Amino acid sequence: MTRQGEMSYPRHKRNRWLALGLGGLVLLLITACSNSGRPLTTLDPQGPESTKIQDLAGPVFIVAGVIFICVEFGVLFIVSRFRRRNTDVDGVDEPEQVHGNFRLEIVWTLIPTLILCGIAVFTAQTIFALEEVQEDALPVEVIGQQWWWEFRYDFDDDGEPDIISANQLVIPAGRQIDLSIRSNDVIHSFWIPALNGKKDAVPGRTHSLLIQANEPGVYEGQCTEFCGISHGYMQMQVRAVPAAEFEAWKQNQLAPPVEPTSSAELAGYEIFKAQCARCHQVNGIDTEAEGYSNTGPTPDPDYGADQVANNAPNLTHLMSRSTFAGSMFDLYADTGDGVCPVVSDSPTAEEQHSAGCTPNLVDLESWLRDPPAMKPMAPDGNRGMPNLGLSEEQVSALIAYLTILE
Amino acid sequence: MFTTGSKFFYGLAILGFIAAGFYAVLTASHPEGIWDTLTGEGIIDVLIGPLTLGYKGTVGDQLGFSVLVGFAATCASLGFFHTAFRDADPESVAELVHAETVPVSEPTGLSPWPIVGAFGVAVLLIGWAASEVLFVAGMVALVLVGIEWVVQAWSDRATGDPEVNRTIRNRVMVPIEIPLAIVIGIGVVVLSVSRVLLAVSATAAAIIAIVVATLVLIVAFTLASFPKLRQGIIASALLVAGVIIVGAGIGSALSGERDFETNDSGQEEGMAVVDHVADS
Amino acid sequence: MAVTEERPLELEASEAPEVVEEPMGVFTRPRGGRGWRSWVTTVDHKKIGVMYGAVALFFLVVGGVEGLLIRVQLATPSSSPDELLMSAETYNQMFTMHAVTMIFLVVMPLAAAFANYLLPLQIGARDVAFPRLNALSFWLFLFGGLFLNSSWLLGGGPDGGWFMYAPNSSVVFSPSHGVDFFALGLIIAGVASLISAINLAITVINMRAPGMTLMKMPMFTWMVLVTQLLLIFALPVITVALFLLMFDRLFGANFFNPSAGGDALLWEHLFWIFGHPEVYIIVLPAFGIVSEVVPTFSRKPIFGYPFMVFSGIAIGFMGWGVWAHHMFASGIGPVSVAAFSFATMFIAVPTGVKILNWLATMYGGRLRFTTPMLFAIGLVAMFTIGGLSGVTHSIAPADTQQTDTYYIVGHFHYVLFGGGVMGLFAGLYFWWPKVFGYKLSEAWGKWNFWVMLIGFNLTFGPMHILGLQGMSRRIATYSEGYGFNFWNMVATIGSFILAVGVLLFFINIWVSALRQRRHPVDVGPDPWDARSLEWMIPSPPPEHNFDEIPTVTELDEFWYRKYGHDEQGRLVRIAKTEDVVQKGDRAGVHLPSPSYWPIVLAFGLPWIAYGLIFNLWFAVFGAACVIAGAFGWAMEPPDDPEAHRHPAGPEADAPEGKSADVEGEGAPVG
Amino acid sequence: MAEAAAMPSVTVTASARDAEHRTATGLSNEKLAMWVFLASECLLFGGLISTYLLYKNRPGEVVDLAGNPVKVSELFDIPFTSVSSFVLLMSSMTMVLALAAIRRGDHSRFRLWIVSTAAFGMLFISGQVYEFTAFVREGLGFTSNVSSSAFYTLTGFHGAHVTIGIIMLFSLLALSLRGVLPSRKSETVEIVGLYWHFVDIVWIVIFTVVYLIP
Ligand code: HEA
Ligand code: HEA
Ligand code: HEC
Ligand code: CUA
Ligand SMILES: [Cu+2]
Repeated sequence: MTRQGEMSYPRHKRNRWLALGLGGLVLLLITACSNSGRPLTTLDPQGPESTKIQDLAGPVFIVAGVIFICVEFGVLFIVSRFRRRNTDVDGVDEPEQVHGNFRLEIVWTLIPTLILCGIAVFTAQTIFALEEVQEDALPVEVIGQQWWWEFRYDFDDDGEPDIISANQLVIPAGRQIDLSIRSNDVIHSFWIPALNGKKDAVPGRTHSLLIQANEPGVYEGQCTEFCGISHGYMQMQVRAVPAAEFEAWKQNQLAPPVEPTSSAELAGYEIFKAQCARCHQVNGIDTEAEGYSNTGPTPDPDYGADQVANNAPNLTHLMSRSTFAGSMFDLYADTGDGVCPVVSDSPTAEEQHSAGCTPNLVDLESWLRDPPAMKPMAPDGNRGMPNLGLSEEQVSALIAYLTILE
Repeated sequence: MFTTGSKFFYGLAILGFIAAGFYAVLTASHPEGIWDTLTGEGIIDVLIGPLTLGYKGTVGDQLGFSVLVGFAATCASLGFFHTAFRDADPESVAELVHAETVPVSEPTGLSPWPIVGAFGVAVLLIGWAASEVLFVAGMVALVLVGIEWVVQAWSDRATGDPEVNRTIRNRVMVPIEIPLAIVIGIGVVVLSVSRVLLAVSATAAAIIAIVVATLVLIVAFTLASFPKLRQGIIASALLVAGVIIVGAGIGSALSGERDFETNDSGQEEGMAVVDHVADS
Repeated sequence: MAVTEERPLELEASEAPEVVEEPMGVFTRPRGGRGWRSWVTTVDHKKIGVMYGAVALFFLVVGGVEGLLIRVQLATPSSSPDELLMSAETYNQMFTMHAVTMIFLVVMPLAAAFANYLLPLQIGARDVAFPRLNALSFWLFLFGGLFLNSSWLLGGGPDGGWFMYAPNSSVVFSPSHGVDFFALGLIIAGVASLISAINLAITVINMRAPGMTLMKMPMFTWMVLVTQLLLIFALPVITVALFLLMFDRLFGANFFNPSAGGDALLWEHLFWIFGHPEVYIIVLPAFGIVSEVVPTFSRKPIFGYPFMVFSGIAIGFMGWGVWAHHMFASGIGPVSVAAFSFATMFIAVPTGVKILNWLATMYGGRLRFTTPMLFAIGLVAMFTIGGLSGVTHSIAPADTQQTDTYYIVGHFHYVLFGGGVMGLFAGLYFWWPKVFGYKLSEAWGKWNFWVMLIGFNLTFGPMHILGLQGMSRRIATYSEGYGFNFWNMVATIGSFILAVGVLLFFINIWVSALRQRRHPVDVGPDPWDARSLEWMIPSPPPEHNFDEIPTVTELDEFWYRKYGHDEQGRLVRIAKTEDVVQKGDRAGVHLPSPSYWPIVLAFGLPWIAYGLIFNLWFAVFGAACVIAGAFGWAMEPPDDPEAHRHPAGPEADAPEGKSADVEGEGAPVG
Repeated sequence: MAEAAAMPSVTVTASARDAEHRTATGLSNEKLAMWVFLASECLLFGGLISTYLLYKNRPGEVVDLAGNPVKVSELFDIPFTSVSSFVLLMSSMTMVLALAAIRRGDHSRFRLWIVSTAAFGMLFISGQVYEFTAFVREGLGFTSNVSSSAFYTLTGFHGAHVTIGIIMLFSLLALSLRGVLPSRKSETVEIVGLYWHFVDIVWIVIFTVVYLIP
């Protein structure tokens, strides 16, 4: 319609602007699409499994892209070539009436079929390749709960977990990990994009997923099956460390918890046993024996017996992790002089100390004051941590105790 | 001035309001006992409730109160309509059609409702003493009778023409009666037979089912092949069969079920379930 | 009881005495008339179609505003829950209701609007097979939709996502009544769809004009037929699932409670066995519309009609074997994964045939870029994008990276909006003059299209990138550090452009209606020089549709009454449109009579549902409505015997003159 | 397709009325609709039966006196259910007789057979209520465990279908008594018959799958 208008504008000038605009756009796209600063990206595989997926998906994207370009340019071509000109006279300049072309249609039925057959072969290979478990794979149990993840290591194969940890899965780099994924309440999905695709944690079932990190580092993840109010806040991390460091970590975890010594710590310990131990476990505390009401789970709860997640993260070595509450908050604070490493570098506790880092008291304290304000939860429905109405003294005593649990 | 029809309805309306008032007062919570409330301070509160239709003050069971008030209001408005339009008043009809003579209004025919109503009362009383089920059945019967009677009474006086009156009644009631009759019929038969089956041993239940089925078949085939049987015979045979089924049902229900290897878990929910099924 | 009557059981065959079929009910039969009453009691497929359309457009705004709220929430990251526009709870209800509204209350009924209005016209029938059932479907749908949305006011909407995975949908994890509303509302809407599907399928199968064989049916009719068959087989499955869910929630069963032996995957299977066919139920009518629009404005017959038909059937058929592609990550085992992965890929083949055949139809044509044509081309271009991303999901290993991310959200909005909604908009512009007698403004229409196209791509295009960068769906917010900020902002801006696009459509209606009122223009029966039978009758069509049912000898019958070919296969006009079309002035055609009962019956169901949720007394009231409705319905003859005693015109029908297409919805069956 | 140009004349006055009476398949709309509806019902029962099959061996927390978990399939009284299955099958026969009678115009026999069919139906439902009650008395309620829930849901849905069928039969009876069911409308009976036979056949499947296959 606006042909006139277009002509009145000098063509070359228009082209220059167009080129500039397009160039800018492309630049923008490239920066806005790059992987750096995007810890969850699927396009930057860091382990053999995710690389297998990428090697399959990449070519498929290219095939799809080619078909896309063909079809869209086909549309553009046809639309510009066969438009009815204003000079066309109705009833005279009418198109030839073609009803179809059997051969042509067979061709464009067959070509996609063949393309897809090719893709199918590689797809099948990859599906089964992703199931291959290596001899030395380290088994870890993963249990999804509303709205955090629990990890259990059983080193001596006695069926009893030796280490129970939460939210941050520590693995040796370069070794395959054989995850058995379960759920304690609703369906969740375990996903570390850099290491492998997702696998749902379905209550009543156990699913396996293999992950392996080529290099030490921290790989972020997100629960991806909708699981209720805090689904969006249900994150997790995999921290891959060199084998030796893993061994050290393991020894630390196997060790009993640090004993409270100072009076503040002891006070916190008492409050902990009275208020927190009915849900949280610190190894060695036997609430029942000590006469505290244990309405929460027993130390190794029988998962699945009760739908309601009244389980809570094991806090025995809380401070050996670097985040808490579904990896939402940092456990260590940046002291302001900028030396303290940020979370994504996720150092160990010792590193934190040597870097002069202190516990992130701001977030920890407000967590104890009112957890549902920090993370949407439904404690009335027994899902999530309730506001226990702690007094300020209690909070600081508890903090004193919690922060020694390294 | 007041036509017969409207008087009837006004009467019902007043009764309804009174009943509602009583109901409201009686079902209200009386921590010190009802007598103390009525003689003491609380009386005002308790009386204001029903008088203001629950706007202020106390009303006990809201639902029942509203139902009763609704009933009364309906009757009152029906009465009002009758007065206003002076339906069925022979004189006014005559006036309307400019007839010379006032038509003699025919006496209404025999109504089954008093008898059925009496039966309902009897069942209710027996039920009160003996079993909850019968009590409820009696209540239901009485409610049904009430409705039918009211509609009958109204339609008998709706216009001067009995033929039209009957059509009117059918218009209103048949859409309710037929489905209800079918459903109740199915329910009664199903309940009766299943009670009988429950009362006997498992093998006997199977045998009874076979026998009943065969009987139905035999009877049907006999009827089909001897078409000249007298109508009366068939009718009475059916009646007897019906009475036997229902009677046997009630009998077995009262005599209880055979022993089951009961254990307690799940029993409570289970009962409710069966009731649902029976209703469906 | 039965045999007690005069002269029982005589052997000689005898007819029962005929008595006059007098209607029995409290209401006297409604008679046509004007005003709102004529709409409430109507059984005319055209009026019902218009009502479907109006309600669907209303819900489009509702669902759209919900979508916009989602976008506003996600425009920027947040670092703490209380910075948000909506709390996580509200957000979850929002996207659940957004999806449910869009799918069940917008796209499906809009397709039903077209199907209702056009099927009888396209096949040369007076009405659908069961006009009263048709009315019932509409009212059930309306009341079901209102019931669902009433959950907002009664304690919050459903919050489990539109596929409502168990056990998150159980009472323990979703204690509000939202999920009950979901289950019961969808059962009601499902009953509506099932009835209408049977009705429309029978209409197509049984009521075609003489000579219209299956392979001479218009493409739209064909695609609607396939859709209805899909519905007929898909709806019972979701009904079972919803009943089980309801039993779990309301009566304490444990079908989906893993700790009591239930199986969470059962729900997934049942839902997706329905859910996947459902997506083709959404898109096939749109495909049908495009297959009508493209030939009309290319002035060429559809390329490869048989291929188009069979690819539609193939899509419908294959759609049954691929449901588990929604469950690639749910742990169904590598063999199943592989099998479903392959099955899914090959759906691209028949769909590709459709896309390429549309292109081939346009190829060599004389394209007129009217608004409907623009939307149709828009569908071809946009659906392809969605389809191709669909193929990338079908590669199971790749899907484990993509599933439940915004990449999926991108995919399905491209197919749902770029396929479904674009096609339906093409249909709205195309058939508007037929339905209302005036065209929508082309100028506004073009604005509508372009703004919508740009907004659409800006909204949903970036979602592909976001998804691949790892943004999960159904998250109420995301944190700064993930690098999602830029594209989310773009998408949000895009969504508002899109909303303006949709708004332009409503403005267009307003402007065009006003213009028509001020300066009435008669568009005539055939404003687009189109091809199928509906264009042969006046716009808007008279109540009886056709003066005479045409006899069909060709696919595109109407076109070939206007045009022939010369020796070179070029188009030549052989008759003037005015000579071919019907006048619409025949009087005294006996039509199905309006009825109160459908609305009475439909009104009862939501009350039963409220009863199950809140207080059984509601259910008693509802059941009374249903029983009264059903009984009155059964007792009321489908035709009003009184109707033709009214001044009808010279040609008052003979008593036997009930038209076959409306006779006896067998009383006890209905 | 050039011959398309030879278009027929627009009006076919004489045949128009006939055209309105015929259907493209020759089957009436109602009958076809019932067939299509039944096809859809197949999937409904298919879904329910699959659910039952999935759950039938999953005992929940219900235990018998010896403390073993109870499954619904352990309570089946197969002889009794065989009898009631047989009763339901018989009703199909009487339904056929009813249809034949009304086709002949023999209204009295029609009513007789309709009543018999309904009686068999009610006998079957009684049997089902009996069975349900017996199970509940044994301690197996609707919510006791998933196998019982699945069982009650499946057979309950079937029972509801039979009950609706009985209501339809009685409606036919009512119509016949009011004299508005002449034999030229026997198709209505045929359609109800279709439904009834379908419900029977479904029961055969349920009986085999649920009761007979261990
Ligand atoms: C209108 C609705 C519609 C349509 C038509 C489609 C069409 C397709 N869909 Fe989509 N889909 C949805 C609606 C739809 N989908 C919805 C709503 C969801 C999400 C549900 C939820 O989770 O909430 C979904 C999710 C979804 C998934 C699950 C993703 C996940 O959650 O992990 C998958 C996986 O395979 C998939 C695949 C496909 C495929 C292969 C097609 C094919 O039919 C597409 C075929 C078309 C083409 C391929 C383009 C044209 C073809 C050519 C030009 C020929 C040449 C092509 C090739 C050789 C490749 N879809
Ligand atoms: C046909 C189906 C359909 C359609 C048309 C749309 C349309 C839109 N959808 Fe969505 N959507 C779904 C089906 C659909 N959607 C489904 C199935 C899901 C999955 C849900 C789940 O996970 O369970 C989903 C989920 C979904 C999400 C993901 C939520 C999440 O996972 O957290 C988002 C986010 O951006 C979104 C956005 C939008 C937007 C912006 C539009 C826009 O197109 C809306 C455009 C706006 C309008 C149409 C309104 C315009 C009108 C006005 C404002 C004018 C008002 C004034 C008057 C006229 C009076 N949708
Ligand atoms: C009713 C159960 C319950 C009680 C009591 C309870 N918590 Fe929690 N707590 C939880 C749950 C559930 C979580 C996990 C929340 C999430 O991340 O979604 C949690 C998380 C935590 C975390 C973060 C752990 C991590 O690694 O992510 C800390 C620290 C914590 N609680 C401390 C306490 C203290 C201290 C008390 C006592 C004053 C306490 N909790 C009492 C249930 C409880
Ligand atoms: Cu856990 Cu989402
Ligand atoms: Cu799908």
